[in-house]
Amino acid sequence: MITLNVQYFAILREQRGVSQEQLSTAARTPAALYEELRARYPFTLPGDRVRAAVNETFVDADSVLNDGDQVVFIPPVAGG
Amino acid sequence: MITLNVQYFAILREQRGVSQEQLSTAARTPAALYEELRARYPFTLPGDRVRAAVNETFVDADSVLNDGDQVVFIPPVAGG
Amino acid sequence: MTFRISTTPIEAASLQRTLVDERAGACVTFEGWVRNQNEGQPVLSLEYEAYTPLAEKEGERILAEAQQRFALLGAVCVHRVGLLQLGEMAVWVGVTAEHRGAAFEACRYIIDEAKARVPIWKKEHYASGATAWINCATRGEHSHPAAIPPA
Amino acid sequence: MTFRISTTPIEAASLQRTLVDERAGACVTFEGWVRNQNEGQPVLSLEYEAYTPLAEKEGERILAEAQQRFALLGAVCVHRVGLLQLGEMAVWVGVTAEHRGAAFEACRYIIDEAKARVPIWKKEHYASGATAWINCATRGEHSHPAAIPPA
Repeated sequence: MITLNVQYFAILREQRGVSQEQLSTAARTPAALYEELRARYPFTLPGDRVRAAVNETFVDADSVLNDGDQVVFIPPVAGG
Repeated sequence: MITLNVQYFAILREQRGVSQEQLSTAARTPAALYEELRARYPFTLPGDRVRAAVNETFVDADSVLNDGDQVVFIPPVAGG
Repeated sequence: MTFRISTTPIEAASLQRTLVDERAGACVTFEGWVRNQNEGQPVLSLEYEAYTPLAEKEGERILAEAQQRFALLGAVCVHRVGLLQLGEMAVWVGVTAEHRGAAFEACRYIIDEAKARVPIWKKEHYASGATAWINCATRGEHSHPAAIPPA
Repeated sequence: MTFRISTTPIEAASLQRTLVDERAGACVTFEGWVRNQNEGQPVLSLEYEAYTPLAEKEGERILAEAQQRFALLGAVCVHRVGLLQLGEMAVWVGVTAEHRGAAFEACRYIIDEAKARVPIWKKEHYASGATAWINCATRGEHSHPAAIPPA
């Protein structure tokens, strides 16, 4: 198990009910982690519509997560 | 002969030395008038690089001039 | 070249002054304003939220790309976050260049890319009381924009 | 929709305020600034001259064309005349629209057409003391821009 810091924004923050949390997980990729969270919380966005960022950098959904990483899932953006 | 009011701008004003004048001419079109003026004053622009306006409206170079018309020759423009 | 997220109203005039450059013949600006409807639904206000550190990083990357692609002299983009009322400025982009072609193209590039890539989200508050996170509708919800009925 | 020739400095902020419209989601502006060189020659100042009644008529025609071609809400263009120093604003164009595509395209259309059609002329004063009416060079003179040696 690794420990991660997860931050939530926008629709994910509202659906999760908190803006960040620390959690222990067996997931080793952002894709696996998102599916784990989706099984637990009422997230409506499927995994393929969410990008992942680790330690303030965009990463592939199947990149490797390390203990202590800060993970953010990015819903479809809508600036402007 | 007809009597016209001619206004000069920019390079034509400088080459003519006045910004407007009243003149009597046998010319019946802006094209003919410009050639007449070009023979008299040191205009460097050939007739095909000058547009004509009569009474504050663009006109064809061979439109008909009438007594009392206000004529302006428009050198190549360069706003902006 | 600055891309910034702002929690306070955008001061367009002072941003534009930072672009003053005697080599510049053209300055093109884009302002995004909160408008009173979206796809036919009356809008009362907007809420913008950003993942600020990554938004500013991705925004700076967009400005650097614009500088490589176009003959720019300067470029600034500021995006507002928080609750905005009708008519308020959500985003300001300003670009200077020797010639207008580069200024127009770069300004357009920056706002297009910013809208597509920068982690900023927009929630519309409708006159009906409903709200919706734009672009986040999913199958089974109301069609685009996703309408979440009032609580 | 206003096109105006101005003998005094252009007040961009107050012009832009006239474009405020709750239906507008986008405002694109173009400013033309006096820059310090043209085609390699150092420029000290510019002189603009207009045939004002026809310039304003032709300018209004351009704005009307833009309104027909693009989904605009508002458009304003003001062109300065007289002697302008480095950095001064020669022209301001502002366009509002619901969406940014129309605002960008219309703003570009207006400045492109204004430069091509509106009876306004520009004389550059160079650091060398020479001056030139832009676009008015003729065979036998210096190549573009036409350089008239100092008196």
